[in-house]
Amino acid sequence: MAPDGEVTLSKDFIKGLWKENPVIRQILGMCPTLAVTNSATNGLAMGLATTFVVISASTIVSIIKSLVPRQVRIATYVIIIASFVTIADLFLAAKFPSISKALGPYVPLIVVNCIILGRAEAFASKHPVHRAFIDALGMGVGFSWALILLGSIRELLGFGSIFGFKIMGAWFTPWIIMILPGGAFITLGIIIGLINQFTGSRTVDTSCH
Amino acid sequence: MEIILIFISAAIVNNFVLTYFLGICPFIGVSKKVETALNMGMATTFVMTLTAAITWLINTYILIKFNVPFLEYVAFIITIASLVQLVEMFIRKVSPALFRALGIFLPLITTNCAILGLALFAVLREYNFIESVVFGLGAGVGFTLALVIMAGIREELEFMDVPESFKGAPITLLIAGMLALSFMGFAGLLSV
Amino acid sequence: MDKRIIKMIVVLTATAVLSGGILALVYKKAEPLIEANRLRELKKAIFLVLPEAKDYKTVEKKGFNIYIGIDENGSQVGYAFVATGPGFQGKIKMMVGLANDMKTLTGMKVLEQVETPGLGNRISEDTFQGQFKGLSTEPEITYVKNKKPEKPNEIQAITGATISSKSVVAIVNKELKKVVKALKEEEVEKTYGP
Amino acid sequence: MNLKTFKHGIHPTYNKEFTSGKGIENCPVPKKVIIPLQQHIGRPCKPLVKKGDEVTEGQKIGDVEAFVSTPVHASITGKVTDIAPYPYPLGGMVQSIVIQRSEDISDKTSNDFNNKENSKLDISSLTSEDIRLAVHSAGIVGLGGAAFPTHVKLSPPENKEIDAIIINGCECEPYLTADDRLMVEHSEKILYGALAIMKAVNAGKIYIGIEANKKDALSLIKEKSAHFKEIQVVALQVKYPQGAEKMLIKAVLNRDVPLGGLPMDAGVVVQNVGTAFAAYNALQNKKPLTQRVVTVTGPGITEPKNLMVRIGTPFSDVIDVCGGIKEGNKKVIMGGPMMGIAQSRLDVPVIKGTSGILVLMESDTIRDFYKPCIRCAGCVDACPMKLIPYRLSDFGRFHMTEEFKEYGGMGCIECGCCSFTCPSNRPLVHWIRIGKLRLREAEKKSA
Amino acid sequence: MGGLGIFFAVFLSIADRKLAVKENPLIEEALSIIPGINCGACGLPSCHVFAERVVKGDVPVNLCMAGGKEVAEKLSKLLGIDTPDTEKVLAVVLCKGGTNESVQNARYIGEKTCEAANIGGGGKACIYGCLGYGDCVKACPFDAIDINDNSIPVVFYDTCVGCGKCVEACPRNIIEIHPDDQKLFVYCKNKDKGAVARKICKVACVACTLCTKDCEVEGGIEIIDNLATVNYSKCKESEAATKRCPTKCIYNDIEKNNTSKNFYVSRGKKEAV
Amino acid sequence: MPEIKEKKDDLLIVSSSPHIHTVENIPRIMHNVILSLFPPMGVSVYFFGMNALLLMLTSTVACILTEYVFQKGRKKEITIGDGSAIITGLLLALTLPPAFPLWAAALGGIVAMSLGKHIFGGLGYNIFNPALLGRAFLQAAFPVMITTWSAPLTGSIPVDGVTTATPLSLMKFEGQMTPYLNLLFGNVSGSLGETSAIAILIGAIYLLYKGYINLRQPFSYIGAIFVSGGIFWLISPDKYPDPIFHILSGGVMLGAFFMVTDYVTTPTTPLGQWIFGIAAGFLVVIIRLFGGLPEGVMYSILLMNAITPLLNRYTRPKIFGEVKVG
Repeated sequence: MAPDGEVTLSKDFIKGLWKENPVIRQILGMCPTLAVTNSATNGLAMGLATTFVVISASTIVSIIKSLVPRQVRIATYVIIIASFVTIADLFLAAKFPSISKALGPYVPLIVVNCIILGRAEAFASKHPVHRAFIDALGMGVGFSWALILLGSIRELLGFGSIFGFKIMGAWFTPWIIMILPGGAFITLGIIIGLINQFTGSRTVDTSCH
Repeated sequence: MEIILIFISAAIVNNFVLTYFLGICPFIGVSKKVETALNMGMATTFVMTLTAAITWLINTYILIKFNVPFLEYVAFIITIASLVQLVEMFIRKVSPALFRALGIFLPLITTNCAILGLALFAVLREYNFIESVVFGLGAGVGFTLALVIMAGIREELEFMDVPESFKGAPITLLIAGMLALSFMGFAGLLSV
Repeated sequence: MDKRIIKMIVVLTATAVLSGGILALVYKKAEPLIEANRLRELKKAIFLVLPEAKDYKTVEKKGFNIYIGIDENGSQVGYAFVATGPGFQGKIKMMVGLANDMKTLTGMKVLEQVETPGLGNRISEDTFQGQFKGLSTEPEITYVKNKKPEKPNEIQAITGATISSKSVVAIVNKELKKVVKALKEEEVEKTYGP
Repeated sequence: MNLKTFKHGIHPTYNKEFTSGKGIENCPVPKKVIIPLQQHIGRPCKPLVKKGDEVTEGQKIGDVEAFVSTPVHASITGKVTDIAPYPYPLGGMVQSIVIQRSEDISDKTSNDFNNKENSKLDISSLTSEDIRLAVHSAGIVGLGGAAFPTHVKLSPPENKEIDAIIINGCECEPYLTADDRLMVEHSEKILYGALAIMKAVNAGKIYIGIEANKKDALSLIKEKSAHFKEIQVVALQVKYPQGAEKMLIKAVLNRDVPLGGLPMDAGVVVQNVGTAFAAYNALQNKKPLTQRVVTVTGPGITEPKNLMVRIGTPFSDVIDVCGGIKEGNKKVIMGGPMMGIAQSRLDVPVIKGTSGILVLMESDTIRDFYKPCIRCAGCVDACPMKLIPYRLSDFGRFHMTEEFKEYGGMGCIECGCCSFTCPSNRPLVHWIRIGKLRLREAEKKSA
Repeated sequence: MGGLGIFFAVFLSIADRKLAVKENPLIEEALSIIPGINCGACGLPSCHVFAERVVKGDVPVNLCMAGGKEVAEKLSKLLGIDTPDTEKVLAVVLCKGGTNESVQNARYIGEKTCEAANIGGGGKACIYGCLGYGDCVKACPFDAIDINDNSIPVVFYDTCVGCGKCVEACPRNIIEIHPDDQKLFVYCKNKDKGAVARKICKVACVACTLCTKDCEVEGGIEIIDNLATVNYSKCKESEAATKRCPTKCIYNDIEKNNTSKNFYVSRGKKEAV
Repeated sequence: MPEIKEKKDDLLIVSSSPHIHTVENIPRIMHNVILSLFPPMGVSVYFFGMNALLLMLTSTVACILTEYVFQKGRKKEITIGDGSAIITGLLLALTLPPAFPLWAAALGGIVAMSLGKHIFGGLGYNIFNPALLGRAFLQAAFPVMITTWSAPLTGSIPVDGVTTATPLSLMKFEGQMTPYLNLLFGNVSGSLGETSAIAILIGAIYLLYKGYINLRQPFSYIGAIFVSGGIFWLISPDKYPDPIFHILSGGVMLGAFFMVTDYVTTPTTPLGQWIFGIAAGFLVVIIRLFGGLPEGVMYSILLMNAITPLLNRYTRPKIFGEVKVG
């Protein structure tokens, strides 16, 4: 059973990275994905914040799953998630005020990020703690890399830099649209479309449940 | 005058979906048919207006009074979740027909970030009660507008020859981007 | 009430109380830090618009928080205040520094703005903000386009972002008037006070 | 001259010059006729003869079993050689009676249908019941192409008051000249036939609608009808589909036939000039409908002609009379180029609804490719029913029956204006037909 | 602050008690059992609706055509009810008159779908036979049918679940759904008289009545409208009846054995039977 | 055994009616539109010189290449010959400032064709006017470049090789009017093809004469601008420009005859076309007078493009003989 368990764990982790990537495959958590990714740094920060919340929430949910009656399941989860989001928010404001300012009201909106409730509901509430943890980690990392990718592309074209480092020379005229809402939608649309094109798969039409 | 400006600003100029990226999930998920989009939009508008009112009350009379601002998120999300369920129950009781039309969308609204976003924005902008409600209404109308326009376009997509890999979410995102580009025409409309 | 419902209430209450408690703890730890961050930002901005100031004190007048800059000798070097108003796309918030004579600006720094990136948001750039240093406030500040300013009360607008530039000027003018009025009244009170 | 017309419609190239100047000739009597037992809208007939029977011209060989049905008659004298399903110009196979010509009859047997002598018909002595009966037993159907039993049109329900008759002399389909020639050569007979029809439904007024490009017919009919005060000749704009019932009524009387309704719902009965002519023959000469004028024309025909053809004559015989078909890929169409039906074989018989046999070369009929719709709205501006053809066609194509119904797809009269006008060459009518079929199936299923 | 927590807790529990979450976890499980391709063969709008209704007991567990017997068993196990007998059903294409066998009367120009061609005149002399434009292929949600080189559809019996989408799509009604145990088929739908049918297609039923005589069961095959018709209530298979057919249009259990998808693909679209 | 006819050429052709077809086809329409664009193109070269020509060439070539790449990649028929890509390229160039960098114009062409057209499936499927979408993209991406106008080579404004303001921004930011005659002939600064009202009218009259466009949309569009602009002018003649200035300045003329009349992206029903024109015209005036930008033609048309599907849906004409039941 032991080797099997390991296989399952790594699978739990890997699937969030690619096969069930929340952004690219499941089109979940779109608000932060689009709103904060005008730079790679912001994408990273949002990714980390979300990863923190999803891991904490999933773990706690998995621990207390047998205690919670079904009827108040969602409500309890929501409280737990909101609490962790508050913690993350306070932490950012205390330690990284500039990032906190850049992410603005999108940090609290992690509460309604479907990924978190979705993982708590669909996975953590049904599986043991270690698996829930790994699953959440996978999802968080998957979410983060998608955000960083999006943020990098937008930052590169919009400012000529990535993570604040100038990449493009002086000849480069920044495409301001990439930092605007329109650019966010278009870039993500193209990324998902191209990934589908090359992997020959299609995005599942989902919406938050 | 201020009130009208808040309304137009929330509905058109600073459209929640197209400039703040709020409510993207339902925007992508429930915009396949104009009729459903309209119903969803109306349900959301209703909940938004109600939320704006109630969260204002909670913020002013509980959070600020007891000096517990850190409970803001917890309080708001629970308020919204309960509100949606109450509305659902209420509609089911009062008008079964309306429930059939709107009911299926109600659970979706809970996790609509536009609603929580609305509550947070209203606090952030220090709106008073009336302003909050108008802001909620405007945001709801703006959400409905974007949703219905998108649904109209997506109905047309049925007949189109979109590349296979761009069908579904990618093309919807691209259209949203184009809509956002078009809505940029309204930029600066209210500040001159 | 059957057992299930009791259990429900107990679980929910416990969760809420627990989360409330934890949050309160975290908040207690974080709050001073956040407040310190805020003050540091504020101080940085004040010192930026009042370059000679080494310290400041806050006075409240007619609903305004006015920061009075003090140099190392303890003498007053000028006033700083926060001016807020509508820009092209949303609120613009800036710190404005005013010399003791209340007729010259000692500096301006944009604190918050959501202007178009790459265009309107260039109001935060030093080339634009720097123009306000030493700007005469009488007569009203105005802006010119596509040419160098000639008069002491003129600034050059950013190409392609006339409205943002215009908004900044308008906000400064409007708020300045209010602040100066408030300060003058204060002086009157000081001199002929009861 | 202020010509009347309807809204929308198209202006195709008419190409009537192939046959417009050519008088109606008698088609030689064929060696064999195939007479389908259903040549009309409604129930098929029941054969009255059996294999081996001798029949004479004009003898009733198939009788009705229902009200909406008309009898069929032998068009030549001879022997019944087969009663079996035979190919039918409207598609598929239909139970038909095959008659082999008697040996004692020559090709050139006189054809009194084409008798130019004008004898007057005494209408005053006839009752409306007489007229209806005569029309019915003569097997007359609408000769414009739809082949709706005429006696049914002449028997409106009690609650429907008919105040006007419109005689349709538009012949708006390109190429066809059968009605035109009939009007020129038999104007008086048509007028008497029209008067009889008017009497049958107790209407007070006859309007004869003729498109302005048929100048001879127009002036002749005007002149001949001058002394009938109840007859008014209306010159109409040259436009397709001017001859469609609803459009004709709109143009002549400015009345709208309700959607899904019949002309009688607007108080009108519309009859083709050919029908009026047939009615005259039935009343005056007691002749059943065994012959009709057929325009044999088109770029693929060696010698285009207007012919008086016996019902049941195979297309190949008729075409041979006109010198045969030219070499090359071609399309043989029964009827006009807009609404006619392409034939897959030439052994199909001429039936009562055959107004023309049109042979187009492949180059005249470009239809093999289509491009995306560019929403030029040309079809919207062409549709005489004011539908949205480009959208309806998509609904039809993608089987969206509910939307098809909502957009009024059943109102389509399949006139072909939209397909004709489409710059992307899209087969709009074809797709709308699919939609109609699907909708009918769906409704049948749910009923 | 703790009080606030209690307030919310009580408020929520009251609210929650009044509107207890109604989503039955069974539905989710049922949903994971059924194939979930939303084919609609069950007549319900989506697999989710089916899951809901089946859990409620509104619809029988064997309604899911795509899932077949296996799913029905799993579902009934889940719901704790007996499995009703589900027969495996399959689609059968009842025409073999492809381009090699049947006479072409005319050249059809226009939209290349069976549905359009059927209205537009087709071109094939046989007005009952397969048009060969593959509407059934497009309709099949399982990729279990394809048009072979002879312009006749081939069903892959290892993939077909008998959902009946192809039957709906075929404008000439030559595809039928039959239970697995029915083996004897007349692969023709032509109702023309023998002499006519013979002229237009090599493999048309000419109503010669030989099969009716050879069939072991009296009345197992009848000639109806010039067409041999198997009476399945009496006869499900008969090798003898197929032996003397002059046009070879009646077969007993030949297709199902050799038409698997792999077989077909390996033969490179050549005629599979 | 029946004989199987092998020679298909002998067979008669069957197809669904109608059997004849108009001579019009897509390339013919498109080529005529290109022809009608010659007057504004000529005027722009006259006033703005070689760079105007290069701009048109660049964006057109970019459009054609993009179309080719997409159609090749999707294994579809290559339809460059039908001229629609050329029209998009030309229209895009005609809305750009004369001194616009060529590489950016090429980028605009690529965006116009890929995002504006081929992502939806190509000709006939796009929701937004591709040229305008490309332009909106450029406007959002390079707001400074696209609002940097050079003066015409000949004309009333003295040539000093530096940038000047367009009549609209002169009006909006400086309160200066430009003489009508200059607006008519085009010796003012502005986008390549927008400056000369007369040249555009010549092209438009050709299209009207040929029957490829109808007057509903241009008329309602210009009419709505005239009326709503006039109302504001009457309210405050000092603050707002007069309606004739509105019509002659900026992209109104080009938009009215070449973009509001675009087949694909505007309504197909007569009522829808009227509403489209009126609403777009109204939006132009609102954006010009109250918005942050001096010009609103592009955004007005794009916004109305977005609701065109809804307009088509809700403005179906009454079917002949249809009785509307309440």
